[in-house]
Amino acid sequence: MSGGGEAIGEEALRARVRELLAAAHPDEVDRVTFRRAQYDHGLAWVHFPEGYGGLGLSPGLQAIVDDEIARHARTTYADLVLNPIGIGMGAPTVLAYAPEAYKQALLPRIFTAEDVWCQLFSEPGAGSDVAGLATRAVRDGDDWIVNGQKVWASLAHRASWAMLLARTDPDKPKHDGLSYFLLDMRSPGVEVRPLYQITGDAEFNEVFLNDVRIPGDRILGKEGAGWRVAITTLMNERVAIGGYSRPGQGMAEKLLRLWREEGPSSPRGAQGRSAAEIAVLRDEVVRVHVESELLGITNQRTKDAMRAGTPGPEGSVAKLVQAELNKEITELALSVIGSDALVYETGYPLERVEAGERSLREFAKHDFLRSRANSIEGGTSEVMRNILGERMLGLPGEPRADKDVPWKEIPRGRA
Amino acid sequence: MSGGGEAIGEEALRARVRELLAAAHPDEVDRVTFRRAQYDHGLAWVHFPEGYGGLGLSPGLQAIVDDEIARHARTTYADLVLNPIGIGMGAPTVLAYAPEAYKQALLPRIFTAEDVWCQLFSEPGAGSDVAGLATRAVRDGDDWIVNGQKVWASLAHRASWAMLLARTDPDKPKHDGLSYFLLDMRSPGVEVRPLYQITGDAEFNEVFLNDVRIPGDRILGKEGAGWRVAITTLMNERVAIGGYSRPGQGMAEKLLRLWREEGPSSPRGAQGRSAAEIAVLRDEVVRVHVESELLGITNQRTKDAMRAGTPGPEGSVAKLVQAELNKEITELALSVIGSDALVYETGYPLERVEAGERSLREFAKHDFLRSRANSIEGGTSEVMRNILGERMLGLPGEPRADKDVPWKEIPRGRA
Amino acid sequence: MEFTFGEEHEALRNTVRSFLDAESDEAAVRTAMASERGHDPGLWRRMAGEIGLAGLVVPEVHGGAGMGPVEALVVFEELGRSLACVPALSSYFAANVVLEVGSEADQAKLLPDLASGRALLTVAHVDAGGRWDLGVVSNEARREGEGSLLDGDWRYVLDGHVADRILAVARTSDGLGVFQVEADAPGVSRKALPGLDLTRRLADLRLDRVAARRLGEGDARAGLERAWLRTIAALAAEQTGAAGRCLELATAYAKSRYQFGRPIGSFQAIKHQCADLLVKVELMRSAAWNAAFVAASGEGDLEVAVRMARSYCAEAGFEVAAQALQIHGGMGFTWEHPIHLYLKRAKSSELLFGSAIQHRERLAERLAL
Amino acid sequence: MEFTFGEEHEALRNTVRSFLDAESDEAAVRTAMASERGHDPGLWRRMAGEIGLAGLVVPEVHGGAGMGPVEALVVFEELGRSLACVPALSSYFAANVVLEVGSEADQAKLLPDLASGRALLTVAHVDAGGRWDLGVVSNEARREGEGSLLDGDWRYVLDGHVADRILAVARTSDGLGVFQVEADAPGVSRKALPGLDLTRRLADLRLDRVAARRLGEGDARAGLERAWLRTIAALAAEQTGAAGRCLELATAYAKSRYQFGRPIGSFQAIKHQCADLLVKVELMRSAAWNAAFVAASGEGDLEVAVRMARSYCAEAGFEVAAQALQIHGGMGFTWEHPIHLYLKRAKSSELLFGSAIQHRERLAERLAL
Repeated sequence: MSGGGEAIGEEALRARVRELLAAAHPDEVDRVTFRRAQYDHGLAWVHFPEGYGGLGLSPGLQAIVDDEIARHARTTYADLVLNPIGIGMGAPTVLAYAPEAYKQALLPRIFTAEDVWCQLFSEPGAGSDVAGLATRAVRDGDDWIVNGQKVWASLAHRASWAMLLARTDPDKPKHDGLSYFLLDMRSPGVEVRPLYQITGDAEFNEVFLNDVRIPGDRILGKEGAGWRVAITTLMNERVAIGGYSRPGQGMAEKLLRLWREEGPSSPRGAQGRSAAEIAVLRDEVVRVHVESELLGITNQRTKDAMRAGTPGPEGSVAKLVQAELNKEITELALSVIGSDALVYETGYPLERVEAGERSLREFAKHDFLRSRANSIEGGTSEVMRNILGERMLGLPGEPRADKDVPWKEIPRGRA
Repeated sequence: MSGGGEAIGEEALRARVRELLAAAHPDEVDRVTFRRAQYDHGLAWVHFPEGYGGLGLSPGLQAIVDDEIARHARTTYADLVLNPIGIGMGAPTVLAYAPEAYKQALLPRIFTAEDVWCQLFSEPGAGSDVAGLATRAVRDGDDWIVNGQKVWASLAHRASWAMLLARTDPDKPKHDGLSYFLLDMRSPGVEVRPLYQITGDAEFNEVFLNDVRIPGDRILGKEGAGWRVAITTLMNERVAIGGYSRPGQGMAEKLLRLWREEGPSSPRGAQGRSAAEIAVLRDEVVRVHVESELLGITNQRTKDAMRAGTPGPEGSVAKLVQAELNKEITELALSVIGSDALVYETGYPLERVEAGERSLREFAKHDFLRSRANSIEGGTSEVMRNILGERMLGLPGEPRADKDVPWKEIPRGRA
Repeated sequence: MEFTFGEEHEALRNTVRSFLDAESDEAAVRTAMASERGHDPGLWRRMAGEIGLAGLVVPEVHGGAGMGPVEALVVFEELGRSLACVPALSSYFAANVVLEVGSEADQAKLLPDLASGRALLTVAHVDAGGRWDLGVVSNEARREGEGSLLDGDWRYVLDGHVADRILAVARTSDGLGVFQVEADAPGVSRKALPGLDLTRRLADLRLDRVAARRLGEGDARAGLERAWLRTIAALAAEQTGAAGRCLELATAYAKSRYQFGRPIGSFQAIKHQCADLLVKVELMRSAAWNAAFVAASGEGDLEVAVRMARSYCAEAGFEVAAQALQIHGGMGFTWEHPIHLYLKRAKSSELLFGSAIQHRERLAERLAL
Repeated sequence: MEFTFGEEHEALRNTVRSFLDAESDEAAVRTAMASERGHDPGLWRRMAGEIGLAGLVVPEVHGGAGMGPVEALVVFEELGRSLACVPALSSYFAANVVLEVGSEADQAKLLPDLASGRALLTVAHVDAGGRWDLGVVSNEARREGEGSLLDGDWRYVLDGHVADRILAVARTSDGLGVFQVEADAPGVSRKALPGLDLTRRLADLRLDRVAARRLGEGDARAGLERAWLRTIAALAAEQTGAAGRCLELATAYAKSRYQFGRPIGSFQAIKHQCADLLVKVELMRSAAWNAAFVAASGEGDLEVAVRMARSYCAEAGFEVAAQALQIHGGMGFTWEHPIHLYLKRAKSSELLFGSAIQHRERLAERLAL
């Protein structure tokens, strides 16, 4: 069915999964043992080459592996949650660019989540303009000495390794002076601080790098070619994000449940609202539900088109719509809750805590705040509209102030 | 009460109006006779100097003149309708820049509307970017020969005179190569064609200029200084527009009348609509009504602030809000009308006709189409947002591709 | 729902587009819309004969193309794109009604003429109250001997001023009935309505003791609903095609129009408007596809799929046209530029078949909200 | 309505702003909002004593500043701008209720403490149903000898967790009554609510056979309505001040934040967002001014003016804060940046005193729509 010329077919692959399960069964062995065996059987990333956790198959076949494991085991080690950045983005980057010794050392430990990974690209002064970053890496003999500050680093507080983008030549235009490093997060001079968000949670971290020493063989790609390596990482970020389940529909579904269970026709949600008020709110609820459904269908169309080999603009549309819709949905959820949305039961912890059990109302209120970032993280809505306008519709770019000039001469204001 | 040091007070001014009325009374003499007498009494534009239709008073006192005439006469010659561009914009420009002989010849005939005036600034290739215009004026002895095309010229089909902006030096940066001319519209080579709009009406004209000869003394300001003269004209346009009554509130009021008289609770407007549907529509109707009222209050605040000498950003806000609100109001009016908005009783005449009597419904439908231009004419909403952002909030301008380069080298695409 | 188009769909799209590009360009549209009928009957007969558009869903045995809702999706997207002035929507509605409500004999009698383009057939169901809702039908049919007599007003009949036959919906003692009325029968009067949209005409119909033949047997409500929903699905496809064309026009203008020494599309104000139009067109497309595929598959909830498409496409279709006009600036406000034709079609398509609010209310009921 | 501010208003604004800049900067706000009370009682007493904010509208004879709605407009705009954590809105509401409903004796008894900041007074009227509407009061007062007994739940009481006295609204045999309840009386229990907005706290109040003294005589409905409307007018002013501050923050950030070698405010995407915020703030200001001047003049329709202000400021106030956050990008999503404090205040101000939809419905009734 699939387009690639596979070395082995689906049935052979399923058979290989059963071999793995015979050797190490998740219901019987611990996570690391099982995942290491999965790696050794080439079933970690089936599209990776043999000897690196893969079998050289097409990436779509990974689903067969997961399916076959799920058929025969109660335990599924959901390691994408433990180490999403390592598994989704670190591994392909290591595979493509790291020296052989590092591939062998790092890839299995990524897959077992013995090593958690994080990404150190964004900086306080480099948000939408990632390539404008200022963290400096200076040669010192064979090593590099790094100084700078990174932000929005999820999992940095748990990470053993980071993908670090730093500037090695400020005299070159901004994309050309960057290099890409593997950073051991346990190195002296690495300081990780939680970055508290408006929710009071800390999903992210700030990472301060003070005279951090990185051995010279931990540069990926050539010196000054870091942007190209970063693109590999970022493209895998999109794939990883694209693989998530439908969060927006999740939000709209929560809104419908909220309406049905605690909305104006429930005792708790009635609040003396008039029929007219309810009608106005309900019209809005249906409107965002419809848009959410249409977004789901658009995502479906994207998948169909990718399978048919004719990808269209639908994929890039999704990020923008989702972000804006999530904000609308959660605002509406507060309106449905009504006066009681004044009360924020979960409070603002300002410490690293895992979310506990939450009621539908509590979810809605938390999501209301959390969704504010949806139109910022992973590309602001403004950047998404630029991409849609320029890459999808072919509209011309803006005059650029930062092209073909040395990075150090680009105006930076007081960031 | 007023701030200026007036030569004469309000009572003296009223007395002078009564002198005028004794000399020529509008209920007894024809328009030209009366208005000529008004001009000769210095009561045409009281802020103009004596001998030019004025008395050197503050402009606010013109209202006293109008009021005193209205107290004593049934007939009011509403010449601002006959010759709005001449009276509102032409006269101040002539006063400021024309040679003495032209002032004496033109100003009285503007005020009597014996000469209707039009403005020839906009071109097919120069809309938001008026100063980018391409109409060429080339010296020929003492005269100028003009070639080009102008658009959006109201009243050009009735006009004797035009304010014409043309390019006299394409080698200069765009603002520096313009000159400003008085054009006799009866000159050979001037061709006026109606410009039909999406309403089927022709409020505006296209004007084609083919080897039109203009005597050299009809240049206003210096050669190459036309942009400064044009700014005088345009500033008076804003004052003139600011003087109009509240059109948006008019629209919102029409919407409320439409709702009450022909809306869902009327036999004609019921259309089997459900209570919920009506509630949703009504909420929207009230919402735009509120915004319209707030716009009116904002305009009021602007006037108060101007009187108090502290003009704020409110004036520029009005144009933007009004334009966007008019579109919303009229869209909503069609929703209130419902199915019957499918029917367009007035049709699309595609000839120059004056609007006849129209029902509230017919008005709403016509306004629905007409309001589409509100966010384009007199400065697009995009330009208004630039003005608000840059001039009111002090945000920096964009990188410019058309500054300090010869006009002829500015990219123009295939306009 | 999986959206799979085959090569035959691409071929169909190409055929229709080539035909319309050649035969119904802007000049042709303007000529047709300025004519009294509002369309070019010769063009419609050619579309019927050469590419089978009139009888798109009419079975081959009755002279049609024997296609279904997915093919209709393709065709109506193209019709919307070109704004072709042809009685396509009325014919599609009528064909679906005959198929859903008519007996074999009714189908054999009515469909061949419809498919060949020899006789225009349209459906009249909106009563004097002006509500687009099959639940609101006040006109009644009276039995008279073997046949029926119809009296009353039917409003906003698509192409009602030129139709040769009208399928009038009326209440009967056993539910809704569909009645065949010959346009030239005694007692039939009709009034062409001056339209906001000149490219698709409507008429009011008055019947004064008109003898009419009933189609099929028993309550036609369910069949009518299905035909109605399918027609709305086709309209959503048409709206999508029109909106897509508005986006194309706006984008092309934004690239070629220079102000301040730059294409206006390089300004974020315009670029982001275009991006927002793209988003709307994509969601419209999703809505229209979903409605068509649900209709074609017979699986899923047709009413939900269609009302979702209707409520979104009605509003977004107009918003896209209106914003595309804005991007065109003053040019977009002139009669000579085609964008206003799309604006008027979009508004009229929004008003036909009931408001978005109305459809959302019914959706809320289906969703138990 | 003419909007004329005198020099005394400018002086008042300068006084309040200077005081708040010095005494309630962002650090002070953060300290106060992290405290259990949610405000700094010392600061409030100083604001009461030094600049007379607590007794703003309390007549001078009762120790107040003897000002009116226009002065309140100025003060609340500044309070909104600074997000000062003080019981200003609750005190203003209470003062207006005492003035409208209380007898001379009631005023003499309650207002001096309020004006001096010695005792916090607040109003409780939302019943267990959660509706912000004086037409919906289900709690009843029972006569017991000379006094009354109160039972029931009152929700979302502004500063109810720290108030020294509460004016509880309840139904009586002759209309609405306002009852003075001492916070430390037997049978009073109150629960501080964890707030979405940490800068203005609410509490739920439960009264269990609490002896209470009624203010004034007869049905208090009309007086309560006036006090309620004036309080909403003050809230609109506060929302305007907060929105204006959001615009300032966003504009300043857009000027100083560089990306791609340019201040982000030079990009139209951001510039036009700022322009749209400016428009909203200006319309909010118009709404708030109008409500205040109508309240002050006693002319015009107070209910219409206030409901207009309420419905617009509720929604626009939140939209401005939300968009200002977006302009700040990732920085705006951090706890350390103040914009989220404005976002939460804006949403909570939108939820207090009834939704915009609710107020528009009442406006529709007044406008005979």
